[in-house]
Amino acid sequence: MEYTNLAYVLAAVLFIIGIKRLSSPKTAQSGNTIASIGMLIAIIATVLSFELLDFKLIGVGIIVGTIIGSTFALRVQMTQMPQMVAIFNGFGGGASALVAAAEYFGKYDTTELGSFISGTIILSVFIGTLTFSGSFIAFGKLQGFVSGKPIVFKGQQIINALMVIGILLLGSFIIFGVNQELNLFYGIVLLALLLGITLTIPIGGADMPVVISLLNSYSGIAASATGFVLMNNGLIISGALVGASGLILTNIMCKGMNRSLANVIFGAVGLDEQTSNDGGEQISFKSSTTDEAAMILDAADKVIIVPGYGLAVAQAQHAAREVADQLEAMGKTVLYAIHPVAGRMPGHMNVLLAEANVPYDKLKDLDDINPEFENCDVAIVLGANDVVNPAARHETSSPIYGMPILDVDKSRTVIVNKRTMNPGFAGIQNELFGFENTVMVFGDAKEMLTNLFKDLKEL
Amino acid sequence: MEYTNLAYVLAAVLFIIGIKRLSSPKTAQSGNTIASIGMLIAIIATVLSFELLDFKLIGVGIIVGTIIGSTFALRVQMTQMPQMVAIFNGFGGGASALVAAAEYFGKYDTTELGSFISGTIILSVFIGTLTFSGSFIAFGKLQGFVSGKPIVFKGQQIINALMVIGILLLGSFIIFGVNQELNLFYGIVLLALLLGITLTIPIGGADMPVVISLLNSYSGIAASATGFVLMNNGLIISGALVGASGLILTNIMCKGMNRSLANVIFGAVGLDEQTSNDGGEQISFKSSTTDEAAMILDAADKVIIVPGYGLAVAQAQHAAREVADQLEAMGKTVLYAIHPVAGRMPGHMNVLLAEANVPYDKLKDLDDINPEFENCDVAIVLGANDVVNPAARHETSSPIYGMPILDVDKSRTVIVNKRTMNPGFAGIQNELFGFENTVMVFGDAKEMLTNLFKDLKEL
Amino acid sequence: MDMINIFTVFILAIFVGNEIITKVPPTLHTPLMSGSNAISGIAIVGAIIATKIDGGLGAWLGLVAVIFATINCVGGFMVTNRMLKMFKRK
Amino acid sequence: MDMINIFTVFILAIFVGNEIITKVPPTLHTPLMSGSNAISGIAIVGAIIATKIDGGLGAWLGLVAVIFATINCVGGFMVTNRMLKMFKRK
Amino acid sequence: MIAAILKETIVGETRVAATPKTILELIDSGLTVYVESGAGNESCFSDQDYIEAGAQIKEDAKSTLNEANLILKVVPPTLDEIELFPNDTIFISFFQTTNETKTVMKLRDKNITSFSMHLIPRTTLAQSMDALSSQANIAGYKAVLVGASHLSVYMPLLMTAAGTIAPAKVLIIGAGVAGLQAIATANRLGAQVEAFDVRPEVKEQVESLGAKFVEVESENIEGVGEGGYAKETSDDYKKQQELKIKERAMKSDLVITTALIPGKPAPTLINKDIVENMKMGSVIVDLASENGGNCELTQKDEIITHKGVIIDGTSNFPATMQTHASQLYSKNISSFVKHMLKEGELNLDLKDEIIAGAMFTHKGEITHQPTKELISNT
Amino acid sequence: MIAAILKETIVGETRVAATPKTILELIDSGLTVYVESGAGNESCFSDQDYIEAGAQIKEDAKSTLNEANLILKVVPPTLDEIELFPNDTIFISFFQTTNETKTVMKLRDKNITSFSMHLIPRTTLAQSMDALSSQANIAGYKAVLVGASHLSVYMPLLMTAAGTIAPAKVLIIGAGVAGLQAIATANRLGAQVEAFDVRPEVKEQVESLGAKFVEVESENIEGVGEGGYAKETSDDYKKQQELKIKERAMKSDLVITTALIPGKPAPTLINKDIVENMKMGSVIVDLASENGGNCELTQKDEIITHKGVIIDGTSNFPATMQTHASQLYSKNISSFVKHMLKEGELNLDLKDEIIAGAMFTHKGEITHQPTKELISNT
Ligand SMILES: NC(=O)c1ccc[n+]([C@@H]2O[C@H](COP(=O)([O-])OP(=O)(O)OC[C@H]3O[C@@H](n4cnc5c(N)ncnc54)[C@H](OP(=O)(O)O)[C@@H]3O)[C@@H](O)[C@H]2O)c1
Ligand SMILES: NC(=O)c1ccc[n+]([C@@H]2O[C@H](COP(=O)([O-])OP(=O)(O)OC[C@H]3O[C@@H](n4cnc5c(N)ncnc54)[C@H](OP(=O)(O)O)[C@@H]3O)[C@@H](O)[C@H]2O)c1
Ligand SMILES: NC(=O)c1ccc[n+]([C@@H]2O[C@H](COP(=O)([O-])OP(=O)(O)OC[C@H]3O[C@@H](n4cnc5c(N)ncnc54)[C@H](O)[C@@H]3O)[C@@H](O)[C@H]2O)c1
Ligand SMILES: NC(=O)c1ccc[n+]([C@@H]2O[C@H](COP(=O)([O-])OP(=O)(O)OC[C@H]3O[C@@H](n4cnc5c(N)ncnc54)[C@H](O)[C@@H]3O)[C@@H](O)[C@H]2O)c1
Repeated sequence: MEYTNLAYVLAAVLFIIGIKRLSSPKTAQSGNTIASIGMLIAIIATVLSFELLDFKLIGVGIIVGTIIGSTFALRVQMTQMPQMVAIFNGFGGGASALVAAAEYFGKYDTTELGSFISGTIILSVFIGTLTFSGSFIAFGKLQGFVSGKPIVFKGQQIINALMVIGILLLGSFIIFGVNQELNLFYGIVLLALLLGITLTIPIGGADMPVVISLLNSYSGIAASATGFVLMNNGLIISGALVGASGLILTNIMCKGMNRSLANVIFGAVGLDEQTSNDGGEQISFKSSTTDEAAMILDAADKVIIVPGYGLAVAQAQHAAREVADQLEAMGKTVLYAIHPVAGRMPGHMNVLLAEANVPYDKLKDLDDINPEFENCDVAIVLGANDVVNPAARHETSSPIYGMPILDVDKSRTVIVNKRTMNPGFAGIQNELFGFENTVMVFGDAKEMLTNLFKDLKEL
Repeated sequence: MEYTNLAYVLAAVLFIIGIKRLSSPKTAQSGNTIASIGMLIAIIATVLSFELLDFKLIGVGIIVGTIIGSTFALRVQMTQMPQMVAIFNGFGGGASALVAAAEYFGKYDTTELGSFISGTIILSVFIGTLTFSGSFIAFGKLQGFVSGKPIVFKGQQIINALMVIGILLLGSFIIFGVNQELNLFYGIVLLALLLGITLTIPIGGADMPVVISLLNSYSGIAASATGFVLMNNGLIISGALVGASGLILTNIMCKGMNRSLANVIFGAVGLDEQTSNDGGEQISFKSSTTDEAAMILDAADKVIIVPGYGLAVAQAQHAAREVADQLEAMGKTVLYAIHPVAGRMPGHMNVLLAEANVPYDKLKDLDDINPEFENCDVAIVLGANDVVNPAARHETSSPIYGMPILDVDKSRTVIVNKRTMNPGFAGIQNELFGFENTVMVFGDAKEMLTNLFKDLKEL
Repeated sequence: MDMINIFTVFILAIFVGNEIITKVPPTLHTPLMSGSNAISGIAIVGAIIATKIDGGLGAWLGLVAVIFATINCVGGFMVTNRMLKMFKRK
Repeated sequence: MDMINIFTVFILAIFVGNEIITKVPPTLHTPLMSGSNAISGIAIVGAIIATKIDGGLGAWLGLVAVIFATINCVGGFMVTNRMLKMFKRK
Repeated sequence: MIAAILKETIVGETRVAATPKTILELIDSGLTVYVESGAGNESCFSDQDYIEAGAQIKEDAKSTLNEANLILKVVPPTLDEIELFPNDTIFISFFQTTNETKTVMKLRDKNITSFSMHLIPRTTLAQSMDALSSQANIAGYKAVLVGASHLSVYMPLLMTAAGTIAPAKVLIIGAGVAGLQAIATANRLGAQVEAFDVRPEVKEQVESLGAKFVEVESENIEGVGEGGYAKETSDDYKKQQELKIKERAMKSDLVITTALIPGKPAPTLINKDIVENMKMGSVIVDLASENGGNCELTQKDEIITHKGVIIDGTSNFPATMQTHASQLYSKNISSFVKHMLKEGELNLDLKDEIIAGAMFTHKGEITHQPTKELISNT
Repeated sequence: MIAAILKETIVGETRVAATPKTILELIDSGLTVYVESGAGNESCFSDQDYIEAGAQIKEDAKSTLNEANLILKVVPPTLDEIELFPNDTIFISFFQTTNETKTVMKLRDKNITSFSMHLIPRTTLAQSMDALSSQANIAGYKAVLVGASHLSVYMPLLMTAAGTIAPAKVLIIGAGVAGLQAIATANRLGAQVEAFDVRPEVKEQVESLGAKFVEVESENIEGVGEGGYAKETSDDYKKQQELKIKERAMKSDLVITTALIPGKPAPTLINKDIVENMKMGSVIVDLASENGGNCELTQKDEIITHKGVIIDGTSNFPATMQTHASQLYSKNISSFVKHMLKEGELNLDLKDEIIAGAMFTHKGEITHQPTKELISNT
C-alpha cells in the first residue's frame, strides 16, 4: 500500500511535468509521453497492489478499451480532433460516475456510508454523468449529428435551475439518510444526464472547444471526487490537477476569443462565431496576444515578415527591426516580403525599412519570396491587408482579382497584426483572417511589436 | 486538531499567494501583508489547539522576539538591508535546529525515536545550525565585521568534505542506534556550526546576496525537516515552499550575475574593486550592471543621453532610441547632448541619430545642453570619452586642454558605457570614470542598451 | 487516512494545476486539452479497484468503467500524440 | 499520520514553490528573499509546540527557539515592508 | 503580330518604350519586335542588347513602322510621325488627349486604335501598368535631389565644431505619388518636411512617411474627385489655402509642388507675392510645369531666379533618370500589352475596365468622352 | 585694430570670410570691421545685414584695405590684390603654399604675416578653426547630391508594381572628412556604399557609418603619415590597390574620390582603363580635381562624358553651397582670430602650436619649411 501510494505520487509528478511541457510547442510531444508513462505507472501499481482483483475482468476491460480508443484515435481525421477529444472526455467522466456508482451499490446494503462518503459519491456521479452526456452533445454538434447552431428555447435557464435543485434535493435526501431508495440515486443520474444535454445544446459550434475544455475540467473534478470516495491519493491529485489546469485553460481560451466564460456558457446569443460587423460576409477568426505569438515564434525556424501600410501608419519600422533582430539572435532565419504595392506609394516599404536599417539582402520581392512561404514556419503580417488577400487568387468578382499577392497562407502559421477587422485600401474583407492557420493579434503595430519584443526576450 | 491543520493549510495558501505577489513590483507589498497574515493564523491556531502549552513561556518568547526583531527592522539603514535579512535568516535556521534538538532531548530517554524520526531530527539540526552560523558570517561580511574579501586557504575544500563526512558518520551512528551518546549529537552541532562558517567565508562580499538567498532556502528546508519531526503539515508545506522558491530565486539571482551557482559558491573570486591595467595612472572606478542602471534611471526625472564615437562603432543608435522611448514612456524627460566633435566627422552623431529617427528637437548642442546638466538626474554616456573628459577644463598639459566639453559630471549620476578602460581618440585617461557619481557599465553599446531596455521594461 | 491530509493534498494539487498553465499559444490549446483529458483517465485506477467490489452489479459497473477509462486514456494520449506530430519541425 | 501522505504534501509543496517564482525583476530580489525568509519563520509553530516537551531542557530550548523564530518572522516581515515602501512612486 | 519600338524624337526625351528585358517578355507572349536603331542609346541600352533579347533592329522609323501592328512610344507622336504609321494599327504612349486634339484627330482619321498611359485607371489591378505612378515616383525623387543641389544650405541638421547647422525646411505641395516620394527623399536627407494636399485622407499617408501635414482650415474640404484624382476646389478654400501656403513657404528653404488635375491646367498655388516673400536663396521645384506650373513664375524647362529665389521648371524629370525611367515605363507598357493579349493575338475586350479606360480612338471614333466633347465643341 | 573683409574676386567663388554673425563676435573681441560692399551678396548676406551687425561698408577693395591691420579672405589673393594690401598687415585665407609660390613671395616681400587655413594643425583643440574639415564636409555631402543627380538610376532599393529597382552601388575612395560625409549621405539616400582608404584605422570609422570597407591585401600597409594625413604608399601596395579599385569601380554606379595628400598632386587612383571598364551611365565625382584629380581623365571644373561615364571635375563644391560654407568658414576664421587675440590686440605667440603651424610668412621670412625649401630650390 505504501509503494502504491508512492507510485501514485510519482505518477502525479509525471502528470505535472507532462502538463507543463504540453504548454510549450517545443516540449509538448515529450510532455504527452511523460504523462502517458505516469498513467502506465499508476495502472501497474494499482493492478499489482490491490488484492481480490478480478484480473480477467480487468484484462478484458483494458483490451476492449484499448482497441476502441486506439481505433478512434488512429482513424479520425485531423479536422475531427476536437470532437474526438470530446468523446474521450465523455468516457472519462462516465468512468468516474460508474466507479462512484459501483461503490454506492457495493456499500448500499451495508449502510456503511457516512454522509461525507455518500456526498462525494453523489458529487462524483453527478459531475461524471453530466460530463458524459454533455461531451456527447458537444461531439454531436461538432460532427454535425446535432445542429451546430445554438438550440435555444424559452425557459431553458429555468428548467436547468429546476433540475439542479432537483439533484440537490435528491442528493441531500440520500446524504442525510432521509430516504435511501435506490430510485433517488437513479433520479440523480437521470437528471445529471439531462442537465449535461440542456447545458450544452444552447452553445454554438464555434464555442464548443471552450465547452469541451470546461467538461474536461469537470471530468477531472469527477475523478478527484471519486478519489475521495476511494480515499485514493492518485485519483485526488491527478483529478485536481486536471480540474484546476482545465479551468485555467478554459479561461485562456475564452480570453483568446475575447469572451468571458459566463458569456460562452450562458450567452447563447444565437451566433456561431465572432464576427466583424462592417459590411460583407462575416469572418470568424482566432485572436491572441503577443506572448502567445512569442511562443509560436519560439518554435519556428523560418520567419517571414510582411509589412504593409499599417506598419507605416504606426511608424513601427524600428520596432519591427528590433523584433527581427531578436528572432535572429534566437537562431531563426528572418526575411521580409515586400509586395510591390504595399503602402501608398511605390517603394513605401523600402523607404520605411531602410530607415530602420534593415539590410537590403533581407528584403525579398514578390517573385523571390512566394516560393519561400511553403517552408516558412511563421509569417508575420504587420498592417498589411490587400496584398495578402487570397481573394485575389480565386474571387473573380473581387476588385483585386488577378493581382499577384504574397502567399502568406501557405506558411504553417500566419500571425496578422492590425488594429481592427476593418478592410484596407481596396475596401474588401480578407478571408485570410479566418483561415485555420491564422492568428490575429490586434493593436497598433508599434505597440504590438514592442510587446512582442518584450515577450520574446522573456521566453 | 482538525481545525489546526485546516488553519495550517490556510496559512500555507496565504504564503503561496504572498510569495507569488512578492514577485511583481505592483503587488509586492500586499504579498508581504498576506504572508504575514498567514503567519499570524498559523501561530494563533497552534497556540489555541495544543494542550499542555506553557503560555507564559511562549508569551515571553514572543514578546522578547518581537522587540528584538522590530528594533532591528526599524533601526537598520536602507543600505544595510541585505545583512539584516541574513541575520533574521540565521535566527530562523537556529529556531528550527533548536526545535529539533528539543524533540531529540525530549524523547532521548524514551527510546521512542524511530530511525526516520531521528534521521529527520539530525537533518533539521544540521541544516538549521549550518544556516545559523553561515548567516552570521554573511552578516559579518556585509557589515564589515569580517573582511568582505574572499578568505581562502589551502585544503579548504578538503576540510569541508571531511566535516560533511564526519556529520554523516555521526548521524548514521545515531540513526542506526550504533551509539546513542549525547556527545555524538553535540558533535554534529559543532561540525555544522563550523561548516556554516567555512562554507561562507571564501565567498566575496559582492556575491553575498546569492549566498543569503541560498541560506534562506536552507532554512526553509530545515523548517520542513522539523515539520517531519513534529509530523506537522504547516511546517512541512511552508518549509518546502520556502526551500523550493528560495532555490529558484537563488538561481535567478545567479543568472542575473551571469554566474552559475557552483561558480558563486566554489569560485572564490568576486574581487571588490577593479582597476584598469593599461598605461598611465590607474583609475579606481565602480562598475555595475544594466539592471542597476535601470534602477538608477527609474528614480530619475531628467535624463541626458551623451552619444560618442563608440555608439557609432556599435551601431547602437536604434537601441539608444528604444531606451530613450522607454524612459519617456516612464514619464522622464530625455534629451540628447551632441558635442560638436563627437564621432569622427562633423555631424557624425546627427547622421547616426537621424537614422534612428530621433526627433530633432531632442538634440541639443553644447551651448544649449551644458546648463542643463546641473539639474539632470542621470547622464548616460554611450561610447563617448574625450568629449566628456573634465581634464579639458583644468589639466593644462592635456592635449585637449581648452576644448569645451559636455559637463556630464555636473549631473547627479553619470552612467558611462564603453567596452574597456581604454582611452579614446586623444589617447588620454579620463578621470570622469573614477568620479564619485560615475558608474561604469562595460560592454558593447548595442548589447548594453538592449539589456538596459529589457531591464527597464521589467522594472 | 487522515481526511485533513487528503484535503491538503487536494488543495495543493489545485495550486499546482493552477500554476503550471500560464501561457499557452492558441495552437496548443487543443493538444493541451486533449493531453490533460487523457490524464483525467486516471479514473481507470478507480475502475480497476471497483472491479473488486463484491456483488455482481459493482463488478460489472467496474468492467464498463475500466473500458470507458481505458478509451479515455489510450485514445487521449494517442490522439494528442498525433496532433503534436504536426508541430514537429520539418 | 500517514507518512506517505505527508510526503505527498511535501512533494506537492515543492512543486508549488517551484512554480510560483518565475520571473522576478532584479529590484525585487532582495525583498522577495526577505519576505520568503520571514515565512521560513514558520519554525515558530514548531517552537511553540516544543515548549510543551517535558523536561526543563526541552522547554528552555523551546523558549529560545520561540525567540529566534519570532525575530525571524517579525523582523523579516517588517524589514520587507520597509524595503517595499521604497518602490512606491513618489 | 509585329510591335514597333520607335526612337523618341523630341529633344530631351531620353526614354524608350521597351528595354531588352521587356522585349523578351513581349516575344514570349508571341510578338515579333522591331526596334528603331539607337532607340535605347540614351537609356544605356545598345542595339546589341536589343538584338540579344531577340528584337530586329531597323535602320529608321519608316522601316520600323512598315509592317507594324502595334506601335509603342513614350510621348505622343508628332504629326509627321503619324504619317508613317500604317492605318488600322494600335498605338500606345503617354498622351494628354485634351491638350493635343490635333494629334488625336489625326490618329482617329487613320483609324488607329490608340491608348494613353495617362488614362490607365488607378485601380488595384492596373497598378503594374500605372506609368503615371512609376514616372511620378521618379519625378518626386529627382526633384528633391535637384532642389537640394540648388540650395546654398545643407538639408540635414549638423552639429559641428564650426557651429550648428539647422536642418532645411522642405514644403511639399500635393502629396500624390510624386509628392509622397519627395517627402520620403527629403526626409532621408534629414530635412524637416511638411506637406500639404487638398485631399484630407492623405494626412495619414504623409504622416506614415514621418512628415508633418499642413492643414487648411475651411468649412468645405472638398478636394476629392473621382478615382482618387483631385478636382477643383471652392473659392473660400482657395483663399485659406493661399494664406496657409504663404505662411509655410516663407519659412521654407525648398518647396516642391506636384499638384496636378489631369487634363486641366495646373492650379496656381504659389503666386508672385508668395515668391517675393520667400527667403533669399530658397528654391522652388515645380513638377507641374508641364501643365503650366503650380507657381505663377515657373517657366517650363527653365531654371530662373526671381529676387533670390530659384525656380526650377524642368518638366520632364523622368527623362533625366532615363535608365530606370525606361525600365519602369517599358514594364508598365509590357504589362498593358500582355493584359490585352490572348494567345499572341490582341483581344480588345471593350468591357474590360482598363482597356476601355485607356482607349481614346478606335475604329475611326474618339472614345474618350471629354476629348470628344472638346473636339466637337471647337 | 581694423579687420578687412574683401569680396572674393575669382569667378565662381561665392563664399565670404565673415558673416554678420561672426562680425558680431569680432567686434565683441575689440576689433573694428570694414566690409567691402557686396562681399556677402552671393552667400545671401546683404550689406544691410553687415551694417546691422556693426560693420562699416566700404565701396571697393582699396578703401576697405586702406587702414586694415587684419585681412580676411576665403581664397588666396591675386597678385594685383596684394598690391593693395598695406605693408606689415596680417593676412588669413585658404592657401596651398607650395602651389602658389609667387604669391607667397609677394606676401613675404610686403612683410605681411600670413596664415593659411590649410595649415591649421589637425589637433583636438584646433577643431573649431579647422576650415579644411568644415569645407570638406560640405564637399562630401554635395558630391553625393550632384553625383546622384547625374545618375540615370535611382539610389535606393525600390520594390514597385513595375518591378524591383536595385539600389545603386556607391564607391567612396578616401574616407577622410569629405569621404565620411559622402558615405553618410549616400547611405541616407539608400545606396549600397563601400569605401576604400589607405589608412587601415578608418575601417572602423567607415563601418560606424554603416558602410562596407574595401580592404586591399598587401604586406606593407603604410598609408599613414603624420598628423592624421595620408602619405604616399609603396609600389606593391599601389598595384594591389589599383586592382581592387578596378574590381569595385566596375560594379559601381557612382564613384566619389576624395584622396588628397596636402600640398602634393593628388594620387591617380582611377586610370583611363578603369573608367573604360565602368558601366554605361555611371558617374565619377572627383573631389581631388583641385590638385589634379584622382581620376586620370578628370578635367578641373568641367563635367565630361567619357565612353558613357560622366566625370564631374567641379573643384569648389563648397562654393555651390555658399550660405552654409561661408557660415562655417567664417566661424573657423573668427575662432582662429580670437585664438590669436589678447584683449583686443593680436598676440602672435610663436610657441603656440596652432599659430606657428598655420603661419607661412612672418617678418619678411617664409616660415613654412616645405614652401621655403621649394622656393629656395627654384
Ligand atoms: N504602393 C502603392 O503605390 C499604392 C498606391 C496607392 C494605393 N495602393 C494600395 O494600397 C494597398 C496596399 O496594401 P497594404 O496591404 O499595404 O495596405 P492595406 O490593404 O491598406 O491595409 C493596411 C492595413 O493596416 C492596418 N493598419 C492601419 N494602421 C495601423 C496601425 N497603426 N497598426 C496596425 N495596423 C494598422 C489597417 O487595418 P486596421 O485599420 O484594422 O488597423 C489596414 O487594414 C493596396 O490595395 C494597393 O493597391 C498602393
Ligand atoms: N567629429 C570630428 O569631426 C572628429 C574628427 C576626427 C577626430 N575627432 C576626435 O574624436 C574624438 C571624439 O570623441 P568621442 O568622445 O566621440 O569618442 P572617443 O573619445 O574616441 O571615445 C570613444 C569611446 O567609445 C568606446 N567604444 C568604442 N567602441 C565601442 C562599442 N562598440 N561599444 C561601446 N563603447 C565603444 C571606446 O572605449 P572602449 O574601447 O573602451 O570601448 C572609446 O573610449 C575627439 O577626440 C575628437 O577630437 C573628431
Ligand atoms: N489604386 C492604386 O493603386 C493607385 C495607384 C496610384 C495612385 N493612386 C491614387 O491616386 C492619387 C493621385 O496620384 P497622383 O500622384 O497621380 O496625383 P496627381 O499627380 O494627379 O496630383 C498630385 C497631388 O496633388 C494634389 N492636388 C491637386 N490639386 C491640389 C491643390 N489645389 N492643392 C494641393 N494639392 C492639390 C492631389 O490631391 C494629389 O495628391 C494617389 O495619391 C493615390 O491615392 C492609386
Ligand atoms: N584631430 C582632429 O580633430 C581632426 C579633425 C579633422 C580631421 N582629422 C583627421 O585627419 C584625417 C584627414 O582628413 P581629411 O579629410 O582632410 O583628409 P584628406 O582630404 O587629406 O584625404 C582624404 C582621405 O584620402 C585618403 N587617401 C590618401 N591617399 C590615398 C590613396 N592613395 N588611396 C586611398 N585613399 C587615400 C586619406 O587617408 C584620407 O582619409 C581625418 O580622417 C581625421 O582622422 C582630425
